[in-house]
Amino acid sequence: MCKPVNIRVAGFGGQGIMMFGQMLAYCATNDNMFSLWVPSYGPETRGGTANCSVIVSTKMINSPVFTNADVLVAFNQPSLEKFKEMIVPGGCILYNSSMIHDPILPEGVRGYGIPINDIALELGTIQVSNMTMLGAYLEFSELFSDATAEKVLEKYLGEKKAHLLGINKQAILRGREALRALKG
Amino acid sequence: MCKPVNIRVAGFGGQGIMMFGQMLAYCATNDNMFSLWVPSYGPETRGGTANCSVIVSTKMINSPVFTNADVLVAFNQPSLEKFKEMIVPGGCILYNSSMIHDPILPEGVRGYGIPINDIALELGTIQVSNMTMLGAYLEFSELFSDATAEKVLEKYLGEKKAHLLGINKQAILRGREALRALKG
Amino acid sequence: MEVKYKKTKGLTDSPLSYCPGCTHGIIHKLVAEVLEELGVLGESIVIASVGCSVFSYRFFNCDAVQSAHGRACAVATGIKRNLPDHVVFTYQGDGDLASIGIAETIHAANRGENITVIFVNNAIYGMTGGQMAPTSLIGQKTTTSPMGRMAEVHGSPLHISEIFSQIDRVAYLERVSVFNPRQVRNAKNAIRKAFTYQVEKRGFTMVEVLSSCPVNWGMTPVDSLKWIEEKMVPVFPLKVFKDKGVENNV
Amino acid sequence: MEVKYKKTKGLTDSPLSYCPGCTHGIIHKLVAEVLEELGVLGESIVIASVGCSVFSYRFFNCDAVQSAHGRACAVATGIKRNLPDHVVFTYQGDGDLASIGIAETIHAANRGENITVIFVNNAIYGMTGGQMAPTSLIGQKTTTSPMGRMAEVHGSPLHISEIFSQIDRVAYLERVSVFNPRQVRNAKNAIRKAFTYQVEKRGFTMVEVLSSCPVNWGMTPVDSLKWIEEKMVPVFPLKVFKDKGVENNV
Amino acid sequence: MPIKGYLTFESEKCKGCGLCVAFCPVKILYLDKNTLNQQGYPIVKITDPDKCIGCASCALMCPDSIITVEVKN
Amino acid sequence: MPIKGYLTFESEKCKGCGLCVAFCPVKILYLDKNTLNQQGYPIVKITDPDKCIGCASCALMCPDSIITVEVKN
Amino acid sequence: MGKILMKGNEAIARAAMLGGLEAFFGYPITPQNEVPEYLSRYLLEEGKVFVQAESEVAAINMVYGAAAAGFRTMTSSSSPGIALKQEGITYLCGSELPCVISSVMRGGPGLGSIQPSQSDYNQATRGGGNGDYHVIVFGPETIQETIDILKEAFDIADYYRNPVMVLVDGLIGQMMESVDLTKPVKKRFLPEKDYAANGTKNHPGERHIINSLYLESNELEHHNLSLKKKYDLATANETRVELINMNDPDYVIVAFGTMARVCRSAIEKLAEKNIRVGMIRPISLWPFPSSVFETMDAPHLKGILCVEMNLGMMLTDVLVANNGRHSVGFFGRAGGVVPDPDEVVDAILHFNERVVK
Amino acid sequence: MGKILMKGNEAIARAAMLGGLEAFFGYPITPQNEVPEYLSRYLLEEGKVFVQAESEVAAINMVYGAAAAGFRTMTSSSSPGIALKQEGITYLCGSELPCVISSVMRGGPGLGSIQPSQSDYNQATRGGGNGDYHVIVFGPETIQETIDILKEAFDIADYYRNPVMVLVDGLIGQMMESVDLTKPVKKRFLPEKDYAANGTKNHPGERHIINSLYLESNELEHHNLSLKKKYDLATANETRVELINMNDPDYVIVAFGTMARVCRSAIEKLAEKNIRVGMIRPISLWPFPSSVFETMDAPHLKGILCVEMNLGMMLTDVLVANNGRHSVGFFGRAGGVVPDPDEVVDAILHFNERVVK
Ligand SMILES: Cc1ncc(C[n+]2csc(CCOP(=O)(O)OP(=O)(O)O)c2C)c(N)n1
Ligand SMILES: Cc1ncc(C[n+]2csc(CCOP(=O)(O)OP(=O)(O)O)c2C)c(N)n1
Ligand code: SF4
Ligand code: SF4
Ligand code: SF4
Ligand code: SF4
Ligand code: SF4
Ligand code: SF4
Ligand SMILES: [Mg+2]
Ligand SMILES: [Mg+2]
Repeated sequence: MCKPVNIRVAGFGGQGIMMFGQMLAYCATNDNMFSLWVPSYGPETRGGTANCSVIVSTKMINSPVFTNADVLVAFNQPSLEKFKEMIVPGGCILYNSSMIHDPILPEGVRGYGIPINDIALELGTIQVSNMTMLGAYLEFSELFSDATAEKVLEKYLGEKKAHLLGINKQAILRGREALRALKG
Repeated sequence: MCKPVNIRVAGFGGQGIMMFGQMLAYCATNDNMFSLWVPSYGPETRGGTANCSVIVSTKMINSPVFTNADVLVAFNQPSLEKFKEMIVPGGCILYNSSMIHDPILPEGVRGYGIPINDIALELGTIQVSNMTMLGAYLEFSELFSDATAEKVLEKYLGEKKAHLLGINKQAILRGREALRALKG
Repeated sequence: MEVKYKKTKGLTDSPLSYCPGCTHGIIHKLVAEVLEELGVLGESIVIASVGCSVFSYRFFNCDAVQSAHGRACAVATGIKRNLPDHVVFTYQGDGDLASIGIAETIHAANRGENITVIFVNNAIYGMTGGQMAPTSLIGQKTTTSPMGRMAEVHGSPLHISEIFSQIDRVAYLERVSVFNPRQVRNAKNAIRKAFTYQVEKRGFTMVEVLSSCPVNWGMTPVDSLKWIEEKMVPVFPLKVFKDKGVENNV
Repeated sequence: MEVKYKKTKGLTDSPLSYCPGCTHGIIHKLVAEVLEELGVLGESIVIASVGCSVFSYRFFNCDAVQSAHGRACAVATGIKRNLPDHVVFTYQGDGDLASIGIAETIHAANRGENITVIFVNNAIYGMTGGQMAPTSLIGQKTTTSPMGRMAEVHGSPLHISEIFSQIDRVAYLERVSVFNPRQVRNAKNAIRKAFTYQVEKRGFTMVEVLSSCPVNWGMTPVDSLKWIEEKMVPVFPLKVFKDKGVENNV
Repeated sequence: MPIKGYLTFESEKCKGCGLCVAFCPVKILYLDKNTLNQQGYPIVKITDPDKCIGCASCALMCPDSIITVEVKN
Repeated sequence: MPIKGYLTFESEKCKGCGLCVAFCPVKILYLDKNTLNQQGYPIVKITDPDKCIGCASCALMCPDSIITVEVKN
Repeated sequence: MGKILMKGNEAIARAAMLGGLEAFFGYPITPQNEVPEYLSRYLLEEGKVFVQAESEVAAINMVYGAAAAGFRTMTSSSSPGIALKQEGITYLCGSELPCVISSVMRGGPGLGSIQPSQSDYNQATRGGGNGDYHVIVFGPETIQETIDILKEAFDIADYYRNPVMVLVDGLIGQMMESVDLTKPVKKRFLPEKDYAANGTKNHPGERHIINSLYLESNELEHHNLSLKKKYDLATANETRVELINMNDPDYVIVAFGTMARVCRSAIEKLAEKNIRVGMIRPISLWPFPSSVFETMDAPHLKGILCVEMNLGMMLTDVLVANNGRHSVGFFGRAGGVVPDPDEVVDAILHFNERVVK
Repeated sequence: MGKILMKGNEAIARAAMLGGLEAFFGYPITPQNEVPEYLSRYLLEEGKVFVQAESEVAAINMVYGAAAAGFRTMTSSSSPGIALKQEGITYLCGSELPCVISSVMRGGPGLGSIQPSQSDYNQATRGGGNGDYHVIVFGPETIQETIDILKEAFDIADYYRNPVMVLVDGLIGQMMESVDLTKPVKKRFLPEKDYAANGTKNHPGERHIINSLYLESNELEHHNLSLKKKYDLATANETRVELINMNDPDYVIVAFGTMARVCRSAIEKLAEKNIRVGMIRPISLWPFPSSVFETMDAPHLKGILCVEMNLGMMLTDVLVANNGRHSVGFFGRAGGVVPDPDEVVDAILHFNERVVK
């Protein structure tokens, strides 16, 4: 990786957007890479939308802001609409195909729809839809190993939520699988 | 008068120092001269001393502060001691000889002692000692006419204190007389 | 068919910015309904304080002034002294009124400013993400009392209405809540009385409303109402603290 | 021969800056005597507020911190939280405490800061030349209420002790005066109790002392004392508002 | 004849908080988790419109004023 | 034998306020308008020292703590 | 009408009334107490609004309310009191509300003293509120000029919908001088206050909202840029300066307020020594009269001496305005000391020792 | 120890604890809430003092008390909250009390927004308190640098007996970055706090008085001059600046904090276009690193571009430091907008349009 990767993540509040982004940043830190996570914050999150951005890089990160993202991870329709234009040509959009149907994507941008709600519900709880998406992203980007993701996840959940580790790991797995299937 | 006259007035709180100074400034305004009155203010007046300065001039007054006064009007001993050194050579000190006995004055400075407490008490109230001193000052300086002083005094006292006009006028007169006697 | 209930004209079309089930919304509409019913919307000015209700300048269908955090009653004073025949009211949270703004509120009350204060006590700083408020309950976990509020460390919940009951020139003062339909109706009556007294120029009026913050309390909206009833009301009893109209006809 | 009365070691040699006959001086020496008698001068810190008593940092024979106008109780909180075994007290006028500093004082009380507040209520802003205070009496002429205080324009005198009586974590609260020798002795007892409670870590203690301002009231010192007795006491009744030592042994 | 109520919801503004549901005395309201509005909230629906007694408790408790209640005798 | 009081004044600090004078039960204190101290205040004096009962009311009321009272039985 | 003798603070109060003051809110603080004291009598007498607020914070927020409702309003205070008003001032600017603030400076920092000072120059011209805003600040040198500016201040405030501050030191507040209250001042066309929150019955169909909150950065930036336009306009139109003795000077003094008066005396004394000293006297401190430094024609100028009753605050503005053209020196006294003309004379005579690196 | 991912605000809190924080007082305000939230848990856990104050005014005065008693103390806030602290800050300076203030800037004026901004540069470096005083202000660009400075800040505050402010924008407060908490920082010799008001039993025979009141002007001036000496010392010793790419640059950018990071990216992009752009990155904002402008060796310099997330505040310091030597331009975005590197690139490409008059 010679250039920092700029990732935008967006969805409804409650879909685990922030956790998704932070997980990526933690993975980078764990692998001794540089990373930077920037949330959108404040009352607008009360309005029901949430978004954050992540930069992952092998060298010092300079500008913490970017106009053009390499990847958009869209958890719902309004987010897709709001951010899809910022993706660079050759970039990519991962979207929640449980909520976004037949999206119109910008020229030159690949799209992968993962039915994360459905997969999560299959696993037993909608709560893990974000980790399903994470799995898909990890598969797509090939940035971090499963070992890294699992280690970080364990830390993230902490003792209190240790019992959720299994289902979250499963979700990551299922996300990977789904993406792999799409990539073909 | 080609140069502004700088006058410093000082004494105990309660001796009517501020009124003395303001009367001079009012007289100047009345006579279409320029004047400027500067009080010392604030808690130090609580300590028991009061002082103010007055500048009277036929032209616009520039600096409102002066280091060297032409005249010091000292109502008590501490004031005399505190301010006598600021009097220019050739300047003059009017002092309350009811409270200041045999003062040592700076070289080249004339002194006139007027027993204003005694005169005021003779008139019936210590309250008019300041106007006694004013009379002396008016006689000394020849700045303002009796008519001016009386007109200003009348305004100053206002309706509420109109009954005090007579005794205050008398005090001014007696002060003039006392100074005249000294000048001899 | 007869309309039994519909959205009041006292509110604008702007969707409320509150979280799902937050009772700020209920209190908003009660105030708005009262203003509509009294026919005073055209002469009303709301002072929107800083808190989740900061956007109330968008919601109440009347003129509005957004004020600095805690200073709503000072702003109201500035307006009302100049427009004595207008209806001037503040809408303030417990952080705004009971913490940073207690001085301005007490002194407006003490001067007898003829204004109405709607005091929304949800025992927390909602807007900023759930910090402890002066009115937080003992044991209540907040982001700045992570082990729960402890009397010895953080002090006890501040009883605003009890304190204001000691101020001579308060004309009307009641603590109400909105945790069920009956309480909502009571609350509306109190709010109506407060505004009526203002119109009658009787002096300072305040209605303290125990309100919910499902998000920062970490409860469902429905459980939040239960929490008000079961936990808050025992600490903050609902009652009329002052009613000059009853005491003596000032 | 036996010394029946002499100046306390709790005061320094610095002459008091108060006007002749101002009872700030009496209150100073009562506090100083109590500190001396309790043997706590070495561990005491006075917070000198802004008012005529600003120079009290020169007068009390202990460490001293001069604080911003109205903020003495916040400053005291900052000190006491770090030095919980020291004796920390504020000395504040009615402008300082009841007007600009009411928020800081209420919240220190509500947090139960284990400090003592000596509240000198002379119904006027002495230091700045006699403006109306929140505690000025109805009809009282001041430089900013030249026609006398009017309830409808200026509000009513603010009853600080009554208000603070509504705060849970206040451990001791009494209003006293110093208008004759008997009252002076009462006042000293109250002050002693307040400091004793602080030493015993019982919580927030406050003594409101009705005091004179001969200069700005425009009266002789002796008439001023009469005015306290005849005009102020009826409005500000002398009594114990709160005593946790009696209520329950906290 | 008992009073009969008719409800209209401005569903796009519904936040799915469930207060109306909780306070309906005849328990005929529910949140449809399968129908999210544009804001992403499940919207409120009515199981048995005939049972509505038009008491307006639901509307009274709705923080977002999205329920209109009409009644017929 | 009645208690007898002896007073000392730190007169330079006296402000002539008269509170001691007003509260002496036997009325033996007065302000001497003819003796001003350095601050310009009339200082307090005692007319009839023998009558002092050493009650210390004067000292108690003196805001400037300038009176010392000693007593002998 | 003839001249009358008036105390500076009372003149501020009276002039504000002549300028149309409708509502005053203040809290006592020396050395400006005569302002509220005067108004508590005379403003009330005219049936207008006077409220002694519980604090400076409350006072500025009452001003905010009165201005929001469309009234001409003012507060007055001194150094630490102005510090407490900073939040309120930035709110007024952010919500584009007009008002007048009278600031009578004393010594600092902290409680400092109550003696006259100019050490609140930064406080007045740079503020301590948050965000990109400016207060229009005037620093008159006489009571007469204070009056003239105050009479105009409400118009200026209304014109720009922005606070206007009149900044004097305690000496101007406390002293008495002969003044003419009737001197005419510039009038300007002022639009209706069509923003005032005074009830929709006064403007049916349109709600008036006073607000400084713009959560979207783009909206806030738009607001900031529109404020900036206003500030640029004020810079173009409201900059005031007096040039004294600027005909081929050896030195130029820059001073305002009381300090400028003292410098006038010094300049006279220096003239006696055949040293030609001119003076740039900023009357508006914000906007600062930078352009006169550019256009200054002074071929024999040896340097510019900035003289202040502080340790060097306006100096920054002088350095920016001078932009390296001439050598700049500084002389100041602090703590409430008003320098004597002789000290200024001395500073010019030893200009080289005064040059700021 | 390895790096950990940390949110800026939490890093501020943790670093303060590592720097010896003993007592924190604050009031909630976005975007710095994680600072008190973190401390309310971890500071209390260590048996130290955390008090959520009733307001920013109360918080800064609690800090005053804690500092007066000799403890290491801090408060944290954001824009309007800092405005409210101005009186307290000037008191701290006047009484020579050390403390640390963390200021996490949002958009203004007034309530403004909660988006990141640098429009409190004036508020921080010029203050809004009264009197001649200075706060030592640092403006770090990364969370790591924020940590390093905070760890040292209490020492610096103690050394100068003066408040030290760490000024970041909301972005630094809200974002997460990998950091190393264990990086060593400079240690300095610190004398005993022999001024602390902690009871005469701790210093028999000598009363300790904390005070900023000096009624006599001469005494106050003496105090002012001794403060000035201290400030001159801080200017000599605490000025910090990073020079980037300053080898014969075509342009020099001056930027601090987040803005400097954005400019680093812009400089890389400009290098691709063969435009050599250097950067002066002030780390201490007061004292401002003026001297590097004097000693700058840039024979081909076409101009200096000051870039800020405001409408031009540090610009004043740049102009003073530049003193007319080079042409100075400005580029800024307001309202909480963080400019993109491309915008800075563009500003350099069109430098001429950016030159300030
Ligand atoms: C001077 C200032 N301090 C702090 C804040 C941050 N702030 C915004 S809202 C708020 C408190 C909100 O709590 P509350 O008043 O109880 O209202 P709620 O949101 O709970 O309805 C605070 C502290 C601010 N905007 N301004
Ligand atoms: C922030 C601030 N506001 C105002 C003042 C001016 N000021 C000094 S003392 C005082 C009030 C004094 O009144 P009070 O507290 O009743 O004390 P007293 O002098 O009557 O004993 C005021 C308003 C100040 N120093 N600081
Ligand atoms: S944060 Fe709490 S108070 Fe604020 S809108 Fe949400 S639920 Fe209501
Ligand atoms: S002004 Fe009043 S309160 Fe102050 S010292 Fe004098 S008499 Fe006492
Ligand atoms: S009107 Fe009453 S019965 Fe009908 S749905 Fe609403 S709450 Fe239920
Ligand atoms: S109360 Fe209102 S917002 Fe809540 S679920 Fe019912 S209809 Fe929707
Ligand atoms: S001790 Fe008692 S009797 Fe003697 S002078 Fe004093 S007051 Fe009078
Ligand atoms: S009470 Fe004290 S100060 Fe007053 S007159 Fe008597 S001795 Fe003097
Ligand atoms: Mg709340
Ligand atoms: Mg008082």
